[in-house]
Amino acid sequence: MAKNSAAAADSATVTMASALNRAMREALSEDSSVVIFGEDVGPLGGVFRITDGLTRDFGENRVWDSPLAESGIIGTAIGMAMYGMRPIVEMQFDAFSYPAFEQVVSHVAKMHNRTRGAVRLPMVIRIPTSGGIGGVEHHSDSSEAYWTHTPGLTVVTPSNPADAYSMLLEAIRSDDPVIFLEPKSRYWMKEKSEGNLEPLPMNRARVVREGTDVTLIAYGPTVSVALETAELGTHEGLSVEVIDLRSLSPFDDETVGASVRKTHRAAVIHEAAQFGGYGAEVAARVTEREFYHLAAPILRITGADTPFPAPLLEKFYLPNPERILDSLSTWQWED
Amino acid sequence: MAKNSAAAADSATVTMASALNRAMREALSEDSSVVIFGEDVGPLGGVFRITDGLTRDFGENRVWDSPLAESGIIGTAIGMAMYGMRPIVEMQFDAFSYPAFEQVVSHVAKMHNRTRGAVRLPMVIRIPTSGGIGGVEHHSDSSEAYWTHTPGLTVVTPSNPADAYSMLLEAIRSDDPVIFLEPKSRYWMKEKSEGNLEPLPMNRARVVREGTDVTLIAYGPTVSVALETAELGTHEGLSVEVIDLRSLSPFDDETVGASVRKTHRAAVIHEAAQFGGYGAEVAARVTEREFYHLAAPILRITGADTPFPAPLLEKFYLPNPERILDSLSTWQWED
Amino acid sequence: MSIDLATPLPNVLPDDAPFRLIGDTGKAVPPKQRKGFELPSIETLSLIYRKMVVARRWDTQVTALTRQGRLSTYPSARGQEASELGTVIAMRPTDWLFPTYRDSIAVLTRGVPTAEILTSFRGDWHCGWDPHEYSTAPQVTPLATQLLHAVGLATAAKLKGDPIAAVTFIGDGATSEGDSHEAFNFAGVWQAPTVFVIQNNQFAISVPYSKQTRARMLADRAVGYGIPGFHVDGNDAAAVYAVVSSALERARSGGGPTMIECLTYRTEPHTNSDDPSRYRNSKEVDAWRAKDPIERLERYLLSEGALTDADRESINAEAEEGARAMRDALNKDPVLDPLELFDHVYFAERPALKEQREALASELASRGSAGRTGGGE
Amino acid sequence: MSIDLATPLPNVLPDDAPFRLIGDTGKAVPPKQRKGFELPSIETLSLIYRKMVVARRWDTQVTALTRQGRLSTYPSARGQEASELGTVIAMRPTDWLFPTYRDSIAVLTRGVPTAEILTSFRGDWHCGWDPHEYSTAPQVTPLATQLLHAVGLATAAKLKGDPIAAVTFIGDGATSEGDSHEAFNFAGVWQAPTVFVIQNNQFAISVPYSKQTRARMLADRAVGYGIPGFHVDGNDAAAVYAVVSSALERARSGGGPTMIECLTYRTEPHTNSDDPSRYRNSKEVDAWRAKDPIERLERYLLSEGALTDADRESINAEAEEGARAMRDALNKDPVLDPLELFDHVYFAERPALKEQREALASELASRGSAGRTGGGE
Ligand SMILES: Cc1ncc(C[n+]2csc(CCOP(=O)(O)OP(=O)(O)O)c2C)c(N)n1
Ligand SMILES: Cc1ncc(C[n+]2csc(CCOP(=O)(O)OP(=O)(O)O)c2C)c(N)n1
Ligand SMILES: [Mg+2]
Ligand SMILES: [Mg+2]
Repeated sequence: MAKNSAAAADSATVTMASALNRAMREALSEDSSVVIFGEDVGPLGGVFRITDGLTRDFGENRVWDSPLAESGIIGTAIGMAMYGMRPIVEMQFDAFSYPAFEQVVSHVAKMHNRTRGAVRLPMVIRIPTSGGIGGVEHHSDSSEAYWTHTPGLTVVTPSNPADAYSMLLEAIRSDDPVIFLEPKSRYWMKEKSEGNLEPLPMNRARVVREGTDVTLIAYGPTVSVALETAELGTHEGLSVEVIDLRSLSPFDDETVGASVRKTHRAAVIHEAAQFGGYGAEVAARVTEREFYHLAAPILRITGADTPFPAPLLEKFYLPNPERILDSLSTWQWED
Repeated sequence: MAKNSAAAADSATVTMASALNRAMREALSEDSSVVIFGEDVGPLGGVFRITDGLTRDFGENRVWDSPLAESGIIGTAIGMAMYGMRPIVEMQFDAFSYPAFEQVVSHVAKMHNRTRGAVRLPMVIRIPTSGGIGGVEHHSDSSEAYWTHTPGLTVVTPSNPADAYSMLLEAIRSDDPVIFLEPKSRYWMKEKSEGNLEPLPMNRARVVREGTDVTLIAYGPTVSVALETAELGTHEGLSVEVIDLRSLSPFDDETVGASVRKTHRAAVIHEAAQFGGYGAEVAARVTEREFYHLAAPILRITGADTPFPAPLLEKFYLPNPERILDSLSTWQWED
Repeated sequence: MSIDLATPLPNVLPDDAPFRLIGDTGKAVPPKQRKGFELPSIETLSLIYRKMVVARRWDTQVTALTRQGRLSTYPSARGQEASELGTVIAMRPTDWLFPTYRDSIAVLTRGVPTAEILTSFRGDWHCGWDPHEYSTAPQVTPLATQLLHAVGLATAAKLKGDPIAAVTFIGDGATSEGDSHEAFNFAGVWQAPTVFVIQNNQFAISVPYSKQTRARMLADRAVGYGIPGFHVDGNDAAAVYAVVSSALERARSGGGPTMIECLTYRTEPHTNSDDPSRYRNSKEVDAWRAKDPIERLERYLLSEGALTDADRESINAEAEEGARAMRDALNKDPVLDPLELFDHVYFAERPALKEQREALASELASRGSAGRTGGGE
Repeated sequence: MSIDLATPLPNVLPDDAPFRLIGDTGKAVPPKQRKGFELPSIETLSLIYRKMVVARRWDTQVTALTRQGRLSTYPSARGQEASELGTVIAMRPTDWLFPTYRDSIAVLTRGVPTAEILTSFRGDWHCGWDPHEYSTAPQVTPLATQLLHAVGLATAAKLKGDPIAAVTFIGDGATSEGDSHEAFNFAGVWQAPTVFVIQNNQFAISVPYSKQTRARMLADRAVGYGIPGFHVDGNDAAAVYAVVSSALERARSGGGPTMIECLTYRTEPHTNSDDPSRYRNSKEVDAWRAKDPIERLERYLLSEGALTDADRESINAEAEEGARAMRDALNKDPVLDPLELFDHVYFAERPALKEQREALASELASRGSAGRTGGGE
């Protein structure tokens, strides 16, 4: 299919979906220990078609459909990784990774530590994450706060095709297990900006737009929302810097700190519920480290503290540029 | 057994274990829809003996041993609650609630919202939580951050026998599902102070010691650590206020805010890993609301960002009074 | 739970061939092959037939409107009407049903109004009806989780002494989830009045049965829980009705749970957004379409002289009326109140949620919205 | 995974009576009752006997030291030696073992040094050995999770073409967990070279089998996954060894997984902190003590003239040596480096963890500690 043959360099013309597909193709080609399995990832190519064509091109012993059981998928991937393979598994949606919670938290995250480093689990858990596509209940959760609170997990999320490609390859090659969150609302967007992205290690945040008045800290699906906000902000005379975190765990204190020391104000934006969300960590740690540089508290503009709503209500739940700008106006800008 | 017949009023002489037992006895006596089941909660009385004697006194159809399957326990409790019962279930340790994560997050938390309030799930999930007893791997986790980030759950944790008694009764009578975290290191401690505790609704925090220089925000097992710190602090001329949160979700903004507006400095103390821990929410929201009253960033003195260590190393992991005092000294006290 | 060990435990396996009362050609099987089950009465079979026709018409209508983009998603149960309705019609109103996303026609047949079923598929809210009103739980998405709810509810009823049973549907794919195992096992040891109806439609989205399990049949699992297991032709409404009825009776009278595997086929895509051409060929689909459950029962009723032209007319009228009700329900603009987002998260009030509610209210007000608004873009 | 459908699927259930090769009184059962299994050679049985005696002595020693409070916990396997060692001795060093907290004597028999086994029970670290060195995974606590790891590892070996199998132990209680179901099912459909050894010791802490499941026997579950299931007398080391050996051979040669239920009994408390008087009477315990697996094999070897005084002497010497090694290991102060807390969380370096490591280092330094310290209070 055309979308798979597009080169990453030529990223202005590719979608995140095809960039991810291409990263997996490359990994399968270069390393025979890479395997892919999960629900519907074989002939169907996954419900989002991210593994499109991989069974056909690499065979059923490299890319295959597993039985329908997420704990089973993660648990067997652990055993495979213990035997030197590099499994990539897909959880169909965040909420359907929850049956595997014990395997992820008690084993994926802890095996390396448990064995004093003797056992490595080089595996990637891909999860199409977040909302914005009008999914019915359980199809729009953002699970990052559960994973990032769990020591032993590395959690990353790309916001554009170029990063999706390079970060997935890096995650597959990593000797640590990686939770790879794919913002499903971005799968089919053709991004404008990523053609000229510098390659960057997956554990670093990226300043995607420079500004001087305020730093918007975003990741995954909210990066484009932050960029829109920045654009809108110019009309109000606001110079907005936007950071794409890329890596949620570890957190890039350096890049974010530098920005905040420049702008003195920051807001973090995510889709997940606010209470105990990832934004709390961002706000707490940046405040801890940069308190005396902050002119105002770090705001969190996030999903509401409610379950993710039904499709027709999601627009009221998700952070949007107007709401973000409104929130910034609650700060005491004058002092 | 003597410890069950002690009255709550006489709480200076009871342990948290017997206070919890007494609350369940009372609930079983007053409401025939209350049932208790879980692993080993029957004739054994639970591995911590919290349900001691209840099967004997109320019969096997009120208090019984279930098969060994946590998702099964939570899932069947949901069905029972839908039919008008008030099940109390026990997860043997935090880490063993993880197999039930999907049932808790996707159903316990969401059923009321899903059905526009038509279905209530009045159930209590008791979890002996946290470390401090030299437990082997998986026996010392603190899972509160997972639950508190999940809209729909109410999460409370007592730190002393009197609260344990009144809060458990209130949780059982509540029409919302409640995660009830019991700090296992406190089960057998005879507290000195609780005889004169005012009854307080379970959703309110309590100022357990007044002070003027700094507010220590603690809950469950760290309340006694904070009180020790306060005592130690007096030798250094530090007047420490200690707050026992009691309710983690909802968070009592009022009580904490009032204290911080008085002391202008606060630290939150918990056992769980710091990154994305509950302390992040406390720091973020209190800073959001009280930024202009704060003289310094809110500190988090917590477990390390590592898996909970083996028994002989836990003392290096857990927050202790010396470490807390040391941390407070990193603040710029002079400005 | 006091455990009763008196009842003998079954340790036999089902036959290879699925149990039938009416064969492919619409002929009843000879009495000696009925394994002690009775052929349902003509009245019952006529009712099932009528409801199957109504259900199919309704399902076809929803599917069509979904294709037009007027619903956010809809998983069709076309071809599974015998399993769905043979089960539901065997139930009493006081028995509880725990359905999945696939089982809308079962929910419809339980008496839930069309508009209330559509609520979730259109995207107004997650569940549109009051489960207590119809003794019918919300249609569940997290696979296999509902089996435990059914076992819990059934156990509660048993403890209270209420003579009801809980029935739950589950797909072949979902039987691979750990929760299904836990539910079968809890039901067995607690002797919960539960009837597990496995609709083995041979696909879990794109994954065929052969990649799902190596079990000869799913009903072979029952023996591992000490409960009776049946392997039934899921396109024979008479067999489904008979086996479910007897399981329900056993359940209500203290005889414990039953596992019933209905062998059927998903002739449609998984949902409207699926593309089955990627994973199966149309010959197989055609072969199963030829085994249509409605036609089979129709042949039987015709051969018994139990389906007159007047009957057909009245059935068609009812079916058209159902389809019309569906279109009407969909034509009404959904009444959506964004502020309702905050109203049902907890039964108790929460100040912090009230704050968030007020924030949204003033946001909506400042945008010139009246607070109430139609949904969609 | 390419699915091979050629192998015929078993659909028979095990007999009521557990399979034996040597009866209670130490007599071999007649050849025609051996169901095609061979009685292991005298050499093999002698080796098993020797290792069982050594294991029990070791287990007794650990238990004693735990009672003295020198270990933080220890779950004894006394009485289960035939299941534990009949299994492990049938394995090759290259086969992988996935043990639980209960199976220390199996780990010991795999060749893991005492000190490395004690690491976790004393509380120095979660696992004391390098799993790759002994093809033996860490002893697992979250019940049933290890079955999936075994299936995954076995599948990886199969994909790589390595002729090894993965063996995993699981208790009766843990078979109620969803993960056990998922593991059996994955193993079946992937034909993973896995041998599941269920040690049905009839209790899960305080919960007896009758409250755990209504299944006649756990081996009845195998048919539901299309895999062979065996119900074996778990106190007959010969039967365990024979059935496990043939399962291993089948697994290594592409014949897929096997489920083996070993019926045995937990004669000791669950762990040192348990109080069995609360939930079972000592008569039952005594009856099972009388069926001691070591004595049974001893009788057989004696009747065959295969256990001389010299043998006994040498076995006892080995057993005492093992107990001594254990005491010695425990008498050495554990070398604990608190800073190691931060060293293995990730393979990659993390600046934030380094910060936390440095904070602890300076805290320790300021307390006058050298950074390295003995543990305990
Ligand atoms: C726990 C969980 N995992 C994955 C999914 C996504 N999903 C929805 S339907 C489906 C297939 C289910 O197949 P089956 O159980 O056979 O039911 P059918 O759709 O055929 O009726 C999958 C994988 C889900 N809903 N829940
Ligand atoms: C998921 C999980 N739930 C609960 C526990 C606590 N627990 C440890 S051992 C045990 C009983 C296990 O019984 P069984 O599987 O029969 O093994 P046995 O101890 O008899 O060898 C329980 C409940 C656990 N370790 N893991
Ligand atoms: Mg199906
Ligand atoms: Mg056991």
